[in-house]
Amino acid sequence: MSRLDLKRGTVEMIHGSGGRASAQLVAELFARAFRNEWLDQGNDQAQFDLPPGRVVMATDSHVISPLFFPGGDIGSLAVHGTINDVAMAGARPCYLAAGFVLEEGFPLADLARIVESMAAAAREAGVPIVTGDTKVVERGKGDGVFITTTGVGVVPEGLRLSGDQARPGDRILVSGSIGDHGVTILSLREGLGFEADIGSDSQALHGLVAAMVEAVPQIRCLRDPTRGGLGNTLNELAQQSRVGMQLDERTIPVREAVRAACEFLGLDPLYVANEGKLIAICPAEHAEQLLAVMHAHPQGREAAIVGTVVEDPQCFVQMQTQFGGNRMVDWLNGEQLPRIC
Amino acid sequence: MSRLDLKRGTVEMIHGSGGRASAQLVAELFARAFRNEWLDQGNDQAQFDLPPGRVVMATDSHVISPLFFPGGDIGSLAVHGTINDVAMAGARPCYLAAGFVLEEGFPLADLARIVESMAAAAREAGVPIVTGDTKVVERGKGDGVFITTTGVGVVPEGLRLSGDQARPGDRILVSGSIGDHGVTILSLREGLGFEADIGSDSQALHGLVAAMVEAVPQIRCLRDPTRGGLGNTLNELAQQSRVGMQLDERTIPVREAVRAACEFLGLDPLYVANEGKLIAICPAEHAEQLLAVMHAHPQGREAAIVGTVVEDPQCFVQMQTQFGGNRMVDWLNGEQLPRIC
Amino acid sequence: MCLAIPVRIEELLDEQTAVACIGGLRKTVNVALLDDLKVGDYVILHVGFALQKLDEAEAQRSLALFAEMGQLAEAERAALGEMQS
Amino acid sequence: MCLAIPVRIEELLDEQTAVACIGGLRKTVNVALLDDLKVGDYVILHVGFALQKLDEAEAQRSLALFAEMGQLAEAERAALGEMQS
Amino acid sequence: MKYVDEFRDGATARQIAARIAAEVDPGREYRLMEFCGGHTHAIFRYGIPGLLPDNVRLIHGPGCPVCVMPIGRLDMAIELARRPEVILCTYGDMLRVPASGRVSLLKARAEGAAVRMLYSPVEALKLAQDHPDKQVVFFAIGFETTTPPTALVIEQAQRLGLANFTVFCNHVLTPAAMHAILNLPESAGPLRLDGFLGPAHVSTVIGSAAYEPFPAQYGTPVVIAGFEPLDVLQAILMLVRQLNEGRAEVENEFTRAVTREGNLKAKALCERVFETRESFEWRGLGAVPHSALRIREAYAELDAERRFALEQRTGLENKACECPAILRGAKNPRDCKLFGNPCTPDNPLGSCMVSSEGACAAYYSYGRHREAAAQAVEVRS
Amino acid sequence: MKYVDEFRDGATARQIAARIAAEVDPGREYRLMEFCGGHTHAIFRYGIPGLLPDNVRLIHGPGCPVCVMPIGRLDMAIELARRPEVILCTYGDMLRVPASGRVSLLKARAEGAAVRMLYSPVEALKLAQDHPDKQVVFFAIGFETTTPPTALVIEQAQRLGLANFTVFCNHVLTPAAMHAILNLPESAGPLRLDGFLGPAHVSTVIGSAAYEPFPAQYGTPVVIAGFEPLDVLQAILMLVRQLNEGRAEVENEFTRAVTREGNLKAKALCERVFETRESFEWRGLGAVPHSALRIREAYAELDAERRFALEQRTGLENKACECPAILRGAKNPRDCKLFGNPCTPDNPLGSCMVSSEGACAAYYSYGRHREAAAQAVEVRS
Ligand code: SF4
Ligand code: SF4
Ligand SMILES: [Mg+2]
Ligand SMILES: [Mg+2]
Ligand SMILES: [Mg+2]
Ligand SMILES: [Mg+2]
Ligand SMILES: [Mg+2]
Ligand SMILES: [Mg+2]
Ligand SMILES: [Mg+2]
Ligand SMILES: [Mg+2]
Ligand SMILES: [Mg+2]
Ligand SMILES: [Mg+2]
Repeated sequence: MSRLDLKRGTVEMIHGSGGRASAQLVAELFARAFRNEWLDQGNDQAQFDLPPGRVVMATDSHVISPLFFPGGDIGSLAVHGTINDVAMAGARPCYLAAGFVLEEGFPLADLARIVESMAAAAREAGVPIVTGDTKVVERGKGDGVFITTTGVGVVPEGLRLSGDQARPGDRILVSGSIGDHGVTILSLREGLGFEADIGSDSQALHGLVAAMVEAVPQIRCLRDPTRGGLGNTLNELAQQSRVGMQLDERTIPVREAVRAACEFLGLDPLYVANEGKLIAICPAEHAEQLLAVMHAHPQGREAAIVGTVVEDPQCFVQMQTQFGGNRMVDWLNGEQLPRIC
Repeated sequence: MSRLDLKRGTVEMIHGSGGRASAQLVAELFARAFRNEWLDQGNDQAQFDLPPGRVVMATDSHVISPLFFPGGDIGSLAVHGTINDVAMAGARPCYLAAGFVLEEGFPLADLARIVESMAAAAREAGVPIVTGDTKVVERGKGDGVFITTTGVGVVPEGLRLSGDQARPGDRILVSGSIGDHGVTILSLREGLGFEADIGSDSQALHGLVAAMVEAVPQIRCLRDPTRGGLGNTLNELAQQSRVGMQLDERTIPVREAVRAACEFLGLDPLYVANEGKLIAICPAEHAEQLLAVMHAHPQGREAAIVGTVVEDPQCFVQMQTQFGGNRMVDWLNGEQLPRIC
Repeated sequence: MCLAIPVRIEELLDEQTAVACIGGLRKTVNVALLDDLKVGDYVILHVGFALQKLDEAEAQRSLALFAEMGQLAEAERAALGEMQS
Repeated sequence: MCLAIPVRIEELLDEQTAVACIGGLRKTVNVALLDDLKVGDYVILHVGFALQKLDEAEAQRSLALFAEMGQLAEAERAALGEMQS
Repeated sequence: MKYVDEFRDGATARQIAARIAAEVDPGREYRLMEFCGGHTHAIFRYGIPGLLPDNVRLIHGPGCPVCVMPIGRLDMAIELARRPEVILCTYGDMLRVPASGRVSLLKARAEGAAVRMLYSPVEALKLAQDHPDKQVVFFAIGFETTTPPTALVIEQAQRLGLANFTVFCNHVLTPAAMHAILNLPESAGPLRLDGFLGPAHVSTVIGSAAYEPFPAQYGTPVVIAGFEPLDVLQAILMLVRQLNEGRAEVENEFTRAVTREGNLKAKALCERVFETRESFEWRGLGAVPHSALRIREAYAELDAERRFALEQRTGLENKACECPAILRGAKNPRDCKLFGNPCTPDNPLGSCMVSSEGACAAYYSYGRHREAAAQAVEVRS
Repeated sequence: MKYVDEFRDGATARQIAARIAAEVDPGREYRLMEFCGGHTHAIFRYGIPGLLPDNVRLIHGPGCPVCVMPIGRLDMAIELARRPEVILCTYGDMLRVPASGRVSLLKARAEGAAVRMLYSPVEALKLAQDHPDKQVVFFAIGFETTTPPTALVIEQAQRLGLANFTVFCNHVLTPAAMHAILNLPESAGPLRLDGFLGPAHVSTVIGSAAYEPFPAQYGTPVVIAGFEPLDVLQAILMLVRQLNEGRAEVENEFTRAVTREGNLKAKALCERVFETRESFEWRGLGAVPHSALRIREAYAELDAERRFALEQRTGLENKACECPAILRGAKNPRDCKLFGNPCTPDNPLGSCMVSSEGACAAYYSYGRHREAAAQAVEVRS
């Protein structure tokens, strides 16, 4: 049969039928881009050996509009996001699985671009995509492409990171500036359309994590402040550990463009999504050492200690403002919608 | 905040915001239904120990309409489907991850029903859902709910099942009647609307697989003939192993209602989907023993030897018809659409 | 080809519609193109419409004819066998 | 509240539109409500519209006033300190 | 399944086959055209050629409404579907057929056109009632079997006063096409046709009398055959006997469902709703006089061609496609150099590859292994 | 950010605060209403109450267009959105506000209504152009700041001859509401209000002259203040000084953007397009005469109320909700027994909880920890 028309072709229902056209899509697009011994086997599952240690599994479904943005696309995001969720256990991510839900009519050229980008992200991270699945839904029952990735990894001996481990006195660190991803996506929203000299921070953080846990195995927990941003993620951690938190606004790295965008849209950078940053909580006595390790890593150059875990039965996250007042950093309430008042 | 209204409420964008409403949805619906130590930890990943052995990972995105059908729903299907893909490596499935893409406006009551059904299926199979993710897309950009499940499992020592292991002379077995699932779904199609005394065969097959590989570790490969049905799946296996196959139509179990539905819709039962059946290929000398083991298991009572692997550089699957002729069982060409001529 | 299949009328719902049955399958069909249908009749079903009644006596006649042909063939084979032996 | 922010006019595109800049962000804004704008002007931006020019001299005056207040406070504190000591 | 399974018995088949073998005259060929795709399907699905003597040759006729639909008419349907106000609905068979520029209704749907698949035309009425703000067009295709349901639905729409429902009528007539085949000019290539297997289900409606002109005018015998494999074999035997005995008659093997007059009620209904077109283009046969139906003036408001002032289009056929010759019985699919590569059921270049009833698709799906086996023998020998 | 960051300096704030502390008369209370949600926001976000002496009390006024939108008008908008032919578009602020039956525009959208969020009203025009088969309705809300853009868009739509675009106008007038607050009947509860912090951005359009009636008629001083925290503190100091000196004047702290006459061009435009309504319902204030705008006859074809013959609705307020008293400055959010449970920003029962500028929402998001701290102290003591 003639090859897929990756220039002008579109996804058709037939590509999800499980028949020859499905096999062709897998062979000419996915398997070619992801190429590895496991996919080449052509089975409905991958088999591999894992190094010894506790196993970690994480999954995320990725839905994003637009699909392409400065700094990445849904494909690289799907790879980074799941690698990061695995890495946040202190683990080394080893293998990825990917499930695609494609909308009828989606341009194959866009799909190819996304798949190439996933392949590049996986290659760069050293985490192969070893199994996958593709479904096609009728036009109007999807949104171009949704990608669910699942990762497995292994935790080095002796680590037990978890969101419930924060203790009063611990210091709170972030690995870099916040809000870049969310503001980049907003800048592309039709009607909002602003240009900013920033892109998504989407990146795989397992290299940084490996350096951190090796140097400071005492780290209590790591988490990537994605949806809901720094503010909401800290509330999650505070709740899980039954502690409060006190932040210092002056220490939280926020790019000028992110601040400006938030000002004119009525948003709070604390709640804007990140896709390549992490929060670390560690005992106070190791905080400076951890900060130094992070600063020494390319992905942690702008890392900062931004606050302290405190005792608080109400699990409030509070923040000393730049201005000098103290404010509540509550759970995100609803979606952050651009506002006029 | 007030509890989710699981009777009259609907999924809203806010449930995907990552904020308090997202946390509530997870707490009051998913975590409550799936309840297990890993989910209770509330991390973005699950950590667990695996028994020794080669690890297997499989993923499937589930999109189906209607969401509920006799014999199951998208929830139980999503559990069974991935357990089966893991099991087809001869593996014991250990843990599941689940990613949900929900459409704005989807009734929470339906979601709860699906989640309960997943929980029941996972419980019954003994394979906990240990991590997950939920996204919400705007109305008209999804189709109620899509569920991507990923499973990990472990292969017992000494097994190496793969679709490329079939050898001329091997026998081909199926575990039971074919086409039940696909015909059940078709029977619910608006306009087609027929009643049939059948339901989907959706079920988890790892118990049957465990019995099979224990008794006959020489099994070459297993595969579940889902999308594309028996006909297409055998073509996949023939292609992978570079062999031909010769089937005997008289031995292939097809329920009367499935045959009848296929007759009047112009479909071929060989290409109709199954969700609780498997194909096994094993050396001829073990075929009868394997069949006996299958017959002794509740999920293999109707198992049958349906054909033989033959040498064929063209990898054709052929079938001796009930009528006495020989026909080609080709790859599925396009979707099977109900026809009038 | 025009895909059609013989189905048995199980229940007459009204002038236009009936419930038909085949191989354990039940389906509401349109019978407006046929007169004097009764329960138990077999009809040829196409795109949800009953097009023609199936004449059961004729069907039996055809089958009998085929069987006869079989006997004829047997007999001939037998005769041929005798000749060759 | 009416969310608005001072932005700098970078480029006048036509009667209606200009490119404005703030904190490294560039955005096309509607300037039809203001006359005699020039590049470098600061304007108050609301729902994509420039509502009013920002008077930079007045802004400096306000800031100077605040600073003065600071000095005054300092002075008072110092005086208070003297009295108490 | 009663009245199905009994007619698929392999042992009986071998016995009828033995009779055919016994009765054929080894000194002549029997070139028999199964007009209808239903027979083509049965022939391949059950492996009937393997049961026949070499001198009984089956020629696959144009009896698939999808295969003979001219590209221009399909282009018109796609154009309709692309109108924002239109929902076009039709049978699943039609959806994958490539029209001009290789666009199919499925492709048009993927690009945003509203296209729905029907199992029964009554669904089209429901669709119109459910979408009062849309124009629902039923793209009606098919032979005389499928025509009466369309007629019923048109009458019902008129009775309901549905203002947003129309039918794009493409119903075609079997006997006219059979005439066309027999009247092909010599220039169209050799046509040697000794007899017809007459359609099964078309005949339940039109009756066996409709075929009486063929023996009379051309001396060509017709045996109406059911679609089950025993029916086909038996009808072949009946044709062999007519030819051996020098007879040319209309005989009816499918007596359990076909009468001489057919379904009078259905015929009267079609007569009320439709009239014969002067001429209609058949893919592979060209313009065939009086070979298709159009909606009568009395139902004009339900006629999509009138409502949307559709202009007749002429689509470009793939030059290398041998469908015309295959439909005439002059060539075999393997004679086409596109067959199998690049023309496959996944990527049909000509219409015979589209429906699984199409001669090329049936050949591809059921016959490829026979070709392969034959080639293997050639290589070995 | 220039002209932003300089006005947020903490050290300077403490110095202005020190001046306020130095100048207040410990023998009296200073009850100051920030009319505008922008001030409320700044007050909580920057922790201004902590910088003020106890006898300077800030009262949160009704200056949030979302908070004062009567349920009935929102019901009308939702009803519009639910019409199959309508796409309703509005600012993000409005989407989560619960109307009758706790239905919000977001809920209506989840149920299938076409609702779009805008950042700027020019998007509404584009939407209308992109959907010629739909009726695009811009649900216009806001004070005098937001009104001129709406007026511009209406004029532009008329110029473009857009037949499928209308505006559902709900623009309200600040000075009218201030009058209403000062004119509240005694029965509405105690109102002690010593001065107003006048709106920042509203005043850039209407100018400071618009507030001159307040000192003149009621002896109530007004200081127009920017929305940055230093502006707020400075304006408070200016009010304290007026009160100490027994003056009642309009003063302008926000001189960098507010003039006495405001934006004449914008005012003229609004005058062309809009006229004052006889009366308009404000949530919390009741019917306020001459407090809102309607589209003039000359632009009637762009008026959604006319196009869709909308009937005025009256929505039911939650009986236990204290928003009316809070908007009057008579009560504090913590006086409401629904505050925090079940009424939260995730599940707002009254409109003050909806926008983060709403008094209850600001209190909830920024003030809860202060309450908690206060309670903890109470428990311990
Ligand atoms: S193989 Fe394809 S191109 Fe060739 S005759 Fe058949 S349909 Fe036409
Ligand atoms: S807390 Fe809620 S119910 Fe109470 S006054 Fe505020 S908005 Fe109204
Ligand atoms: Mg995750
Ligand atoms: Mg994640
Ligand atoms: Mg995470
Ligand atoms: Mg799969
Ligand atoms: Mg899979
Ligand atoms: Mg599977
Ligand atoms: Mg499988
Ligand atoms: Mg997640
Ligand atoms: Mg259309
Ligand atoms: Mg609507």
